[in-house]
Order: sequence, then C-alpha cells, then structure tokens
Amino acid sequence: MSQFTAEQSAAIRAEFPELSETVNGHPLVYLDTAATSLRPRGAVDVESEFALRHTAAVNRGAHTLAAEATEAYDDARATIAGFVGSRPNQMVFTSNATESINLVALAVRLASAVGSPARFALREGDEIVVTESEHHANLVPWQEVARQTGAVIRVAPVTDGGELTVHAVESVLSERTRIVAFSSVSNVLGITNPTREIADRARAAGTRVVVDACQSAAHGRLDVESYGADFVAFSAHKMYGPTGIGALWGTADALAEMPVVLTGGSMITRVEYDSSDYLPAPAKFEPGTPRLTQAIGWAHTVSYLDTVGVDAIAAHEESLGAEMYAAVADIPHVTILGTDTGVHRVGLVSFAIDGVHPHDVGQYLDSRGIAARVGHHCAQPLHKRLGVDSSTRFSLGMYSTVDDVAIAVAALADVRRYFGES
Amino acid sequence: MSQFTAEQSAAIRAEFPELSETVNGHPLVYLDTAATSLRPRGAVDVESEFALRHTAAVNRGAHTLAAEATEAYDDARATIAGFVGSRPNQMVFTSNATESINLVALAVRLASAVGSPARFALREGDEIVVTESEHHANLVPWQEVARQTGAVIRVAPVTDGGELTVHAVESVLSERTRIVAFSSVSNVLGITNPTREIADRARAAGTRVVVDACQSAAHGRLDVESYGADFVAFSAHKMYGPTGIGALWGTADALAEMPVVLTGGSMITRVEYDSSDYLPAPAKFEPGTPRLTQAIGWAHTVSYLDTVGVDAIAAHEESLGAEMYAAVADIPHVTILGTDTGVHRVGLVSFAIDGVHPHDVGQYLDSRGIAARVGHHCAQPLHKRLGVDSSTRFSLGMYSTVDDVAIAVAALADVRRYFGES
Amino acid sequence: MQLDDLYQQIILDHNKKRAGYGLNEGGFPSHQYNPTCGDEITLTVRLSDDGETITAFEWEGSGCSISQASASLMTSEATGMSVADFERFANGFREAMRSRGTIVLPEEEFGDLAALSGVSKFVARVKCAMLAWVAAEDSLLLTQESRN
Amino acid sequence: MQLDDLYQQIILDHNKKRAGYGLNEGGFPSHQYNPTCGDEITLTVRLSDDGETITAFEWEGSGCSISQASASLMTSEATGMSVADFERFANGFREAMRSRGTIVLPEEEFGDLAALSGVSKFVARVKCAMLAWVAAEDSLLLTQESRN
Ligand SMILES: Cc1ncc(COP(=O)(O)O)c(C=O)c1O
Ligand SMILES: Cc1ncc(COP(=O)(O)O)c(C=O)c1O
Repeated sequence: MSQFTAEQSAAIRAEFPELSETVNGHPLVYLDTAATSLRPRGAVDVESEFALRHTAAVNRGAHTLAAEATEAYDDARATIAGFVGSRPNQMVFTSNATESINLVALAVRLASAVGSPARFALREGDEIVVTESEHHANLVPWQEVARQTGAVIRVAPVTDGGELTVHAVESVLSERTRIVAFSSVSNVLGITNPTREIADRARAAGTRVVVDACQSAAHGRLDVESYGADFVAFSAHKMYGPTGIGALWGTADALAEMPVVLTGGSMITRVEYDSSDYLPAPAKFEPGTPRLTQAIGWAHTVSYLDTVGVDAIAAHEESLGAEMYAAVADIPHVTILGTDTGVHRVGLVSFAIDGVHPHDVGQYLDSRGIAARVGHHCAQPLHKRLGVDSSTRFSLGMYSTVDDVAIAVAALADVRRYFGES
Repeated sequence: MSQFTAEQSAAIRAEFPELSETVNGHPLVYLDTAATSLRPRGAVDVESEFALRHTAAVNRGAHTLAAEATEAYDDARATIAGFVGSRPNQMVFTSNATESINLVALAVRLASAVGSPARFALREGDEIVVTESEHHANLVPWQEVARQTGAVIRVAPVTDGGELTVHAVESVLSERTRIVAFSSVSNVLGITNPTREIADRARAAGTRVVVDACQSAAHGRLDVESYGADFVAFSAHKMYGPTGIGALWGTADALAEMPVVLTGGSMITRVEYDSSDYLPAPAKFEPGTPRLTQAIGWAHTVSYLDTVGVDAIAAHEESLGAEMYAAVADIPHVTILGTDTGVHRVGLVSFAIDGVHPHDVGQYLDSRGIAARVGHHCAQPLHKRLGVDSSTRFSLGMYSTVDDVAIAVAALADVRRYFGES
Repeated sequence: MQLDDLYQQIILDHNKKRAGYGLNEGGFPSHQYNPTCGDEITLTVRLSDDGETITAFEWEGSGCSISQASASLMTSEATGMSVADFERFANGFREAMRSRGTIVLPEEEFGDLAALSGVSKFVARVKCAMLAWVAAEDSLLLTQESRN
Repeated sequence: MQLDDLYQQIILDHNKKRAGYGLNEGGFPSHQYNPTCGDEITLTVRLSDDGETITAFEWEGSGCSISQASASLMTSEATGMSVADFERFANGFREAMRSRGTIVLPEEEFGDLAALSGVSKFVARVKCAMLAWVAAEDSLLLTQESRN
C-alpha cells in the first residue's frame, strides 16, 4: 500500500485545473471529494467537444449524426459498465445515486399499490432494514415506502465506533424482512462495511438487498457483482464525472421483474391510446432523451481513472487517509467519528472540536484555503446517535497530497486558539 | 414577420460549430432541431469552464467554492425561470420533459395509493383526457396512472388536418375528468394548439391541466403562466441547452399540494429514523446532488437566446417554416401531416412520400448531408390515426436558412426517382 | 459511405417484387417489430413432413426497402434448405450484417443476398435487414417445439 | 474576505456569554431550524402587560458562534424596546445582513450588534445570523395573535 510519488501526484494534479485556484489568498486545499469530486480536464474537454460537434438525437434517427451519437452513447454505457464490473444492459442511467435508490423504492411503492409483482409489493407489517449510518438518500425513500404500505423500518445499530457488523444486521432481520438497504461505506464514518457478508445473510433470509455504493465508486475498485446485492446505486459526480448522471445496477432478474417507474418515449415497443408495451432493461427505465453528453463525459472520466489505475488510487488514498486519521486524532480536543481499529477505512475523517462549532471550524479552514465539509453531511440521525449535531469532514481524492493533509492539520491545530478556547 | 438577414444568420451560425461539420461529403443541413437542438459555443464553454474551475457541492458547504457554486446554481435557476416567465421557486429541475410529466403522474399514483392528498388522488372511473396528437411522454405515464387506479383514458380527437379544437377537448370532458394533459404544439404536426382556451375550459370543469410545452420552448416566447395550466413541462435540449436537464413548472398551490416523489438529501429539514420533514418547492422535488453544470449551461443558453431575441427567432422560423411547408407541399406524391389552413404553425413539417418508406427517404437525404427525422417521432397512435406508420420530418431552428430549405426540398424532389418510382 | 452500396438494384427490385409475400392460415407465425421506426413483419416458416426441410417462407409486413428486400431475398435463396443448413446460413448472414463492413457475403453461398452486404456499413440499418431473419428463426423454433 | 471581519471579538464573547440563555415555562416559544447545518434555536419573546414593550428574550439552542452571538446580542440590544421599534430594528438588521457587505450596521442604532456587519459578506452565514431574529418575529406574532 503506497502513495503516489511527487511526480505522479504532480501529473495527476495537472489534470485538475480547479486545484490551481486560490481561495482567500491561499492555494486551494480541496478536502471535500466525498461531497463532489473535481473534474479532470481531458474528460470535460471531450464532453464539451461532443456537445459542440456531435449533438444529435439518440435512438431516434437514421441520419449519420444521430447514428453516431447513438453509437457513442452505447459505447459510453459499455465503458462505464465495464469499469464497475457490470454488463451494459444491467446498468440503468439515472440523475444521481439518490434517484437510483428512489427508482427501486418507487417500484416497490407502485407494486404495493396494486399488489403485484409480488416480489416487489410490500404489505402492512413487512419490514425494511436500514442502518444507523445511512445517508438520507438511503433512508428517506424507505420511510416513504413504509408510510404508504404500513411496512416497518428496522434500524440496524452501529457500535459507538461507528462499525456496522453482520451481527447487527442479523439482529434486526426477521421473517417479515423484505428489503435490506445499506451503504458500502458511510460518508461520515469512512469505514468499509462487510457488504458482501451482510448481503449474503440478507439474501439468505429471502430479502432484496440495496447497496448505496456512492462512497466506494472511485476510492477502490467498485465491482458491483461482488456485493451479492440485488441493486447497487452510485453517482458520477463522486467519481470525478459530471453532475446530472448516476446509475442503478441490478441483477438481470431483479431488473426484469421490477415494474417500470418513469415512462414515455424510447422505452416502448408499441403504444396504443390505452396501453403500451415496454422494452427490456435498461431501456424500460430510461424514458425520454438521454443524458447524452453526461454519459460521454463520465465514460471518458473512467477511462482516465483506468489509465492512472484504480488500485493505485485506492492505495494512495488509503495510506494518506491513515496518516490523516492519525494526525487529526493527535490534535487535542478533537473527537473523531468512526474508529480506525479493526476496520478498513477509506481516506475520510469526520470529527468534532470541543468548544468550536463545525460551521466556525469550516469558516476558519476556508480562510486558510481549505475546503472541508461541515454540517450533518445528510446523515442527521447518525450524528444524533453519536451525540453531536454536526461535524467537520476531510475527505481525500486521487489528487490529494501529504501537503494538503499537513496544511489542513496545522490549521486545525489553530482553530481553538482563534475562537478563544485554549 | 420577417426572416433574419444573411448577416444575422451568419452571426448566429458562427455560434454553432456543428453546422460546419460535413456529412457524407456535404455540408451539414440540420433539420432535426425538434428532436434535439444544436449547442451554442458560448454556453458550452461557460459550462465546461465552470466544471473545471468551480465544481463544488451545492447547498451543502460553508467553504468559499461551495458558497459560490450554490449562488451560481440559484442564479441559473432564476435566469431560466425568468426566461419562461416563472418565479424561481415554481420551477423544479428534472432530467427532461418526460421526467417532468412523470413527476406529476407519479404524484398522482402515490396519492391514489393512499387516497390523499385528495386533489391528487384518483379513483376507479375517474377520467384522464389526453389527445390523439400526444407524444408518448404525455401519454404513457397517464396510461400507467389509469392502469393502477382504474381511471379511464379519454382521447380528444384531432381533425384529419391534425387540428386540436377546444370543442374536441370539451367533447370528452365529463364530471369525472380529473386531469387534462396535452401539448402546446405537437412535435409531428407543428400546429400551435389553443392552449389557453383548452386550459381554461378544463380548469373551469375542475380538472388539473398538464401542458407539454417541449416544442414551444425556444420557437416563440414561452410564458408558462399564460397557459393557465397547473403544470408545464419542457426540456433544455430542445432549446439549445444541455441534455440531462429539464423543468416542471407548477402553480404555487399545485406544487405545495403535490406530494413528494423522489426523496433524500437536500430536500429535508429534519430526518429521524422513522420520519422526515420536507422543505417547500422546488427543493422538495429535487433530492440529491443537483444538475449543477447543466443548470449553468442552460442559463447561459437562454441568455444567449435573449441576446438574439426570442421574438426575432420566432418570426424567422415561422416565416421560413411557411416557405418550407409550401415548397414541400408542391412536390408531387408528398402528403403532409397537419394542415396549414386556419392554424398557426411553427417551423416544422412531417410528410409521407408515396412509394418510398421514410427510413429510405431519411437515408437518401442523409447521403446528401441532410439530417431529418424519420419514424413515428414518439407518436405512434397519431401516425396510425393519420393512416401512416411513420413519416419524415423537417424541423427548423434559429440557425436554419433558406438555403437549408432549398437543399432539402431539392433532395426531396429526387427521392422517388432514386428508388425507382416515377 | 456510398448510398449505392446500400441500395443495390437487386434490393430495390426485391422491395417491389417481394417473394413469399402473403400469409396463409396455420403454422406458427412470428411477429417482429422495430420500435424505432414502426416497421413490422409477420412470417411463417413451413417445414416438410419430416421436419427436416424448409418448404416455404410466407410473410406480410410493412417497412423500409431493406427490411422488405431482406425478407424477399431470404425467401428466394433459402427456400428448400434443410433446417440445419438454414441455421448456419442465418448465422452467417447475421455475422456479416454486424461486421461493420468487414465481412462481404460471398455470392457463391448467399446468391443475390450478397447485395445486402453494404447494409453492414450502415449500423442503424442492420436491424432492418435482420427483421425477417429474426422472425424466421423464431417461427422455426415455435414449429419445432410444437413437434416435440 | 477577512475572517476577522466576521469574527469580531464581541461576537466571540457573546458566543460564550449568551445573554438571555435559558427558557422559562409559558409564553409562545418559536423553534427555528437550519437544515443545512442542524443549528437550532427556541426563543420566547416576553411582552409587558399592555403588549407594547418587549421585556425579555429567552432562548436555548445550539449552533455556530454567529447564530449564538446574534441571539445574545439581540437580547442585549433589543430588550426593552417597543414592539414597533423592534420590528423596524429587525427589518434594518435583515436588510444589512442581506446587503452583501454594502450596508454597515450603524453603531449609534445597533450598538454591539454592529459587530455582526461583516456577516453580510459571507453569504452562506447570513442564515446563521438571522436564526434568532426569525424566531423572535415568529414568537412575537404568536404572542400577539393570542391576545386578539
Ligand atoms: C412534444 C414533445 N413532448 C415530449 C418530448 C419528450 O422530451 P424529452 O425527450 O426531452 O423528455 C418531446 C421530445 O422528444 C416532444 O417533442
Ligand atoms: C453515502 C452516500 N449516499 C448517497 C449520496 C447521495 O448521492 P447523490 O447526491 O449523488 O444522489 C451520497 C452523497 O451525497 C453519499 O455520500
């Protein structure tokens, strides 16, 4: 497990123009990659060139430009699917991971309204398992399912150190459990969950498994099949790709059984005034004009990641992340959310500073050019569970360096003094 | 009503690099703007510059970049809303017009599942009015509503000339009508419907009105309030903007009453494990990381349209469209779908050529550099109603010229000879 | 790409002549549909009593010249083939169609069907050329299943 | 933008001292919440018997130094004001906060609250400064409604 050399880092950083920006007179130190990652120049250039030179209607035209755009779009899907270990037709494009999870939750609600298909329909008293560490995106949609159907939300606890054990999930599984939804990595804790083991246990209990893989997508090799889940959700903008596009992976069976949610053009075979027939996945979930340039941009982004090497990126971030964790932990009056003992972590650390509110911490860091995330990071219940309203988070990307960490840690050490605590 | 001068056209065309492409050895003649429009350089450049230099998490960060991105995003919404005559908080961003319509249809289905809110819930025997000329996007979602709820689809007829009269809609209105969904302009016929009059009649009958304004958005001044509808849907990519973004406009009341559909982060106030509270519109309909760069790109696109002048664009297209209609009508063995008598038309004409299938027509045109749309244009039932399986369509944009039309019409005159008809 | 590569005279002729056009009752018709353009074809394969030989293709449908000519040419060239030969034949045809211009159908084997070779360069039209073939394979399968 | 513009010493002091902190029973508390950061405040305005004068602000909550100091400073500066004066005062404060640095709160009128002037340059923090004020206006409204 080794970090990039200075030369390697310099080459990577040269691809990300935003890193040359100054913030409040300091060179930008971007430690907010878990919220949204910066964009590599090559992929953005390809996307805008495509928009300017190759725009045309996908799946709808006989003319050359349209045929070329359709091919480019299909190729982009194949490239992205290949990157995450999926077949092209098992990866549905969405707007973001939130919409991916919602597609499944809405399919459940629509199926429940009519009682079919049975494997998607929930009934009063059925149970949905989530965990204490979920992002709102993987919690609120299930609450709405429960509210409509009378199903019950069961919450698998995390330890005080933020660890989600297989046992914790098992402890809330019951005969009535129909869905188990959890994240591969919490965006607050940075701990890699035993995703495969949990999925196996849940599926053995006959439930559907939905994995929120947002924080795994570019910080290690995301292999959607390896989770053993029914559905996996992720977003392009958390893996150096464009905003406005994400994906839902599903097993062939799950996607075939899943009822359509959004309907319209390009997902149909035959339309009469009173009924229509639908194409198979992924088309059946992608009505209307597709996210053409976004798919192109995302595909070129993952090609770039492949060039650098996903395993190398993961090793770099993990090693640097461990140093960052240790350095932050060493600062007096800092409490870290999420243990580093006996767990595998990604390059991310959230913490509270005694006596200084995270909003003030963030503002102080910002004055020194450091972009950190403050707040509840869309995980209010987890914060409450861990006894805080909010926290400050440092998260690394492929372009992060030891200097970034050193600058941020040094600033952190000064925060309390600035706010008159000592 | 006058066309752009040669100089004006040249200046406009210089903004659209794709127009300099050659197709099969001929300069591109792009007559497929109704499917998707080409992109102006300025707006694409701003969008990619933003992606490369200003990417940051919207609505979630205290750091400078995040605050700036949030402000840019809010400004973009205000600009686009202003362009279509909406207030910012009455315009919900979606992926495309199809998703906009689906949001409403899904809200109806979710409300119907639990019987509340009452103004959105449908019951068996309730009626939904659509028209014979709808795009699949404004037809299939309503079929799904009907399938779930037991509501009935009533289809307002068009005349043989494709005209949708107020009377035709009235003829299918009943006491049980709950929703009237129709387009301001059909994407096959090019006829401007009496949208306001239909909406007024429908609302007087106590129904909700959903207008598909896709084909009105950039070919005239779209003033969403002027329709008198509850909801209006449109797409950026049909108004020279990016793919992957569209909008749903709604009255303040309708949006306030409408239940949430997609849920997750950024649309909540307080989240507990078992329930959550939501922000008001538009946030309540926009969970997750927003379409940041797409909103920026779209906003710059509408600013560009404003610079050229929407009324001037409309006048140009209308006048050129009338010439095109007449020229196409003059070619022997051509049957046009949609009359030009007694109606107001946009610059769009769909037609059938005796003895030559549209797919072959399109291929022939393509060999001469002309990009036209062939097929059913996502309106299968309308084609059937007019007695054809498919058609060929020429549609104009702000950059279209008399030369484009002349080249296309000349090619059209040769089609039958090439295929051995005479 | 040259348009004449796609529309060889044989194709234009078969688009008009349409060998095998007209469906009789019975058998196991397969209906195929191209959602992009609305083209459709219904086709029945007729087998000899021993089930070994294709005695006729019968079809009806509407669509572009490529889809119609392909059905007509298949009828002309493949009627009388053994089922096993036809399966190989169809696979060879499909492979050429998907080859993006790299495989030309040999005239010795494919006869007038060789005129469809150019289609493979027009990726958007491959579906048109395949429509009748997919229907034939499907009808064949249905017919064989009914015999077991 | 200078950090010290935002965090003047007065603010840091009030973040600790927190005048008015502690809620008593009764009255019409208003609860306000900032969904972005989770900050919250519950505040009760107390009026004189004739309903004309603000006799006290009582509040509890958690949040950043700006939100806490703003509540404390409002308590210090506005206690004893007439209701009508407070409404004008709150409007003036809001206008300055939204001014993006163009309006400085005059010390003659706003006293130590002038220290919050810098917040208006930090657009993302304006909500923090306003939290207590929104609560006060809301509590005032509830109180007045109860008297009608
Ligand atoms: C009239 C009409 N409605 C709806 C749509 C669907 O728009 P989109 O594909 O952007 O969702 C289109 C375009 O395809 C259209 O022309
Ligand atoms: C763990 C996790 N799940 C879901 C999301 C939601 O992703 P998006 O906003 O792209 O839909 C995020 C990011 O905000 C996340 O970190």
